[in-house]
Amino acid sequence: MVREVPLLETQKKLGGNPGEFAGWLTSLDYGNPIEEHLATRNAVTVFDVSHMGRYVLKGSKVFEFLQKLVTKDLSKVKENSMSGPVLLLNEDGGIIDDNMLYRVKDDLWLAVVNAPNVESDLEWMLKWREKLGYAPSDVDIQNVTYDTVLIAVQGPKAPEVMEALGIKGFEDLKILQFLWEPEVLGKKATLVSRSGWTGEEVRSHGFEIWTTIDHGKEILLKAVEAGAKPAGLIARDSLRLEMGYLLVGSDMDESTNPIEVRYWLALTLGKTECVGCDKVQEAYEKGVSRFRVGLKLKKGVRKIPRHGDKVYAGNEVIGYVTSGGYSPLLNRAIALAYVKSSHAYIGFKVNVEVRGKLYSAKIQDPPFI
Amino acid sequence: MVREVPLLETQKKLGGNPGEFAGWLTSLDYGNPIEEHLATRNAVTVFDVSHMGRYVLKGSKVFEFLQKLVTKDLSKVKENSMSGPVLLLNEDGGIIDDNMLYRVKDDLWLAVVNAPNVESDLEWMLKWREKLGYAPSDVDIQNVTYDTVLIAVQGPKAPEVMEALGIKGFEDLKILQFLWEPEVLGKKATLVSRSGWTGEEVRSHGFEIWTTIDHGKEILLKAVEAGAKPAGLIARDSLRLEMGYLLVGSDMDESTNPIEVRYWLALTLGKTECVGCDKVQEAYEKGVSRFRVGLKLKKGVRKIPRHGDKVYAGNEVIGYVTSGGYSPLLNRAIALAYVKSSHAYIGFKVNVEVRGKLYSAKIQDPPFI
Amino acid sequence: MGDIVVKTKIGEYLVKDGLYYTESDEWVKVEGDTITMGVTDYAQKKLRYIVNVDLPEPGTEVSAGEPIATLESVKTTADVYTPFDGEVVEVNEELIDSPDLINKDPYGAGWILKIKTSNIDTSKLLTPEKYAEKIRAAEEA
Amino acid sequence: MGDIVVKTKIGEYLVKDGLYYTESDEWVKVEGDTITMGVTDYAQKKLRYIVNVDLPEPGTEVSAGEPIATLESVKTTADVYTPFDGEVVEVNEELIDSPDLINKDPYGAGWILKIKTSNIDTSKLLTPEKYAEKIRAAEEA
Repeated sequence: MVREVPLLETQKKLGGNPGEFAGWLTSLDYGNPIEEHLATRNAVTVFDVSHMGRYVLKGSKVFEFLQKLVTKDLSKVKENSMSGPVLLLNEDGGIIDDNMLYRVKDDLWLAVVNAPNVESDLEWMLKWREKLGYAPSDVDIQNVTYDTVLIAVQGPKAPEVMEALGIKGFEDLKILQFLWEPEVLGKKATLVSRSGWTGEEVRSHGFEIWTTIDHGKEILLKAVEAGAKPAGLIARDSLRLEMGYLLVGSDMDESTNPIEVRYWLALTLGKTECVGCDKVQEAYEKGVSRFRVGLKLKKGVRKIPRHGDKVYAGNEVIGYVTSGGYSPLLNRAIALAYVKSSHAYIGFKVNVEVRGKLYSAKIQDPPFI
Repeated sequence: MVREVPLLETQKKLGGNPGEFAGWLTSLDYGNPIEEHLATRNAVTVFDVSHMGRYVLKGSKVFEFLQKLVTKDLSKVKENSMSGPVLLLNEDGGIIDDNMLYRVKDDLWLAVVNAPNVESDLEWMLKWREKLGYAPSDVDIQNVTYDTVLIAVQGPKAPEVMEALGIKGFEDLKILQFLWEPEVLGKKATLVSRSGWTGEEVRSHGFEIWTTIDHGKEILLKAVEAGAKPAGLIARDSLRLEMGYLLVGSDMDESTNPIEVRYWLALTLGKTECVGCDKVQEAYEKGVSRFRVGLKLKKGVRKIPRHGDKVYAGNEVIGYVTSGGYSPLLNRAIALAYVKSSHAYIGFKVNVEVRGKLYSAKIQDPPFI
Repeated sequence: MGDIVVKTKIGEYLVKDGLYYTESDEWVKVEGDTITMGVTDYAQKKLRYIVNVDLPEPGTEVSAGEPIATLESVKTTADVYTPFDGEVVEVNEELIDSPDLINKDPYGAGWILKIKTSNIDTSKLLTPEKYAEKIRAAEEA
Repeated sequence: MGDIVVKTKIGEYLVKDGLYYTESDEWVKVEGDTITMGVTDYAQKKLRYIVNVDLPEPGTEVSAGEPIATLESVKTTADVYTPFDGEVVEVNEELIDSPDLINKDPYGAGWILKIKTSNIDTSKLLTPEKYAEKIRAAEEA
């Protein structure tokens, strides 16, 4: 079952080439994903990322409930701020998904979840709501994915587009802060945040707008009119890869724990009250047998390591690739991989086998750029 | 037996406070090592580093001989260039010393060795000359440590001092290149190189001058007259620590192998012809149970972890400190440590126990700055 | 006949007249005992942007069904197969620096290589009409 | 008597008149039932530049021979020991921001703390002359 993103027709009008991703039909590129990548780094692009799941959580016990579900201490998340990535774990500490939480008020939080997990994360949350004994009225969870859209404006020139969209106060947003119910093109949107997943939220400027479908259509068209190059999911993938951001399903799943993944950003050390948190602490103290690392191939090498490709130290297989791609900024292939802890030679060279041939690669702690 | 460095009296005239280091009496500071550190980062300092050992190697087989002794492929070292750090290993792959080699010509190389090993490295080289069957005439090794001096001018304003010393052509030196027998203050020196051990050789500018004792005295005085702040070994130690440079005896010794140390800079991967090189390759393929990492304490924390202090993940001891110090640039304590490979949480937090108390520290791959 | 444009729900794919096609989405142009090969518009659109092309050395002997070149795209890696035995006589060197010529002009500047062969058997290949049908079938699956 | 300057091969060390000294290189100034303590010029020169001082809370009960403060220098870490039982009545808060006052003025602005004590026994302490001798002996070893 493939579902079309609500703005697919608008994307096509803008030159989008649709393709399937995680059960959605959406634009994977707009002709040249490398140019879309570079425009994000050097100018400004706009992405329709409505394939991501969106929930609204309301009720007097929402904060307490979420605090019991995710790996980060949410008491440190201020109002009108996002949590940064947080993990949902199974009871063995395996990774179910990484979510982004938005604290509007104590009793009103929003969540963005990964596309493949739109339904399963919700089920999981509902399961835990019951297990933990919360009344649905105290923790009300609505999946608004199919009725809303999420538009990302990314790149150093993003402020010009935000200006053109008539958004007031976006300049004051620090990373992960958001404006609640601001006007965009004269109409109320749900929120505008300083965020993204391209690295531009950290490197320069990246904003995301969460709103209704019709409003989103206007915004997407206006953003392009104001100079943003439309960009698709392939560019989004190469951008996140340059930053070393992890893709659930590819780089991590229920068989990996957050310590192996080195997903420090999503962990509050010592937090024990969430599902699986005890297993994180256990792994942290016990140590792990493998680590996620980055692989940077030699300049000009465009042989792309793909999921499952082997990593070698001399004759020894020391790990395997989980995702790879071409970095336009570095003009070479880069990849994320798991290697044995005993061989996590950050800064040193290993080989990666791509379609039967060995290529020299440097182990690096991402970001790559 | 403590030996005075040849320029000790000159150092004292410049305000030097002598102390012992590795069997030498030399200036450990000139009143305030923190200021000396900062002057190296922000302006220019001059160090008398004559406590380092210096050898001259002559003869038709010198290149071949050295190639069999050290961990880096010397065929890649060009004339008038230094090798960067290279390791002398025992037959088990344990670290005896790190040296710096200078290629003047195929049959004329110089070496700088660490102060504690001035005599022992020489003995080791002579032992191997015999074992490998080289005639002394083909590989002549002279220890010139006691008849020469080494003066290091370090910092972003080092070029001004080099100018004042009347050195021609220093501007064109790239990192690790040297001028052979250039004129300094109108007299011939042995060499002037773009190098140092403070990080300034990489960060901005650092030069070293190898010459005779009397000439060195003039140079030291003139450098100070030209604006260089005299600096001692304590500042030198905090500078190298900020860069994560390793101190033999403290951070590595014959019980450590280069893979554990992560001394990538000193290794040519796959080189097998040197003493101990096979063990390096073996360790590389087999993996290691511990890694050297950096520890960065919280801002403002000045409790200095010292050699032997324990590192913890939760309740688990995961390693120990090999050297620590105060980083004036970061305003906090930093340290080098070994931790179990399974716990080499680069980017994440651990605790370090300093005199019975735990301090939070982030594991980092140096340099710290 | 003329070129065929296969229109599907998610895109349009050009199938050029005067060429033969393979099940593995190559196009083949026959001139005497030499074939010129490339990948189809459909193939390049499925692969998406191509960042690298590995070409064989001219002179290489190749056997029918064997992979003879590799295309590395932002999305995946794909082999190019020869339909006939023969010898590679020329490769498109332009692709080394500009692999995206395959995206820009799959039937023209994006040609991949030429093979000299003694056993051309076009009955093993697809006509434009058959190939267009194949695309339609694949897209509707 | 006056101050003593101990000159050795590698440095000069001031031993101030009117103070008592300890084997562990503290100086002690006695005023009634209160002692003021610091470390000697010799100690600070051996420690070299001091980057951190850990002080006890005023009110802390201390026992003779116990470490009561810690000096962190660029070279090493050293404890300060009290020669007598008593109670810490005052600490030099200036040292928190400027630990190097100990280097700049060990007998003055670099004082460390004051202890109120009921059992002052100066016979357990060294006179300036004895302390100067101790330094000489140590330096010539």
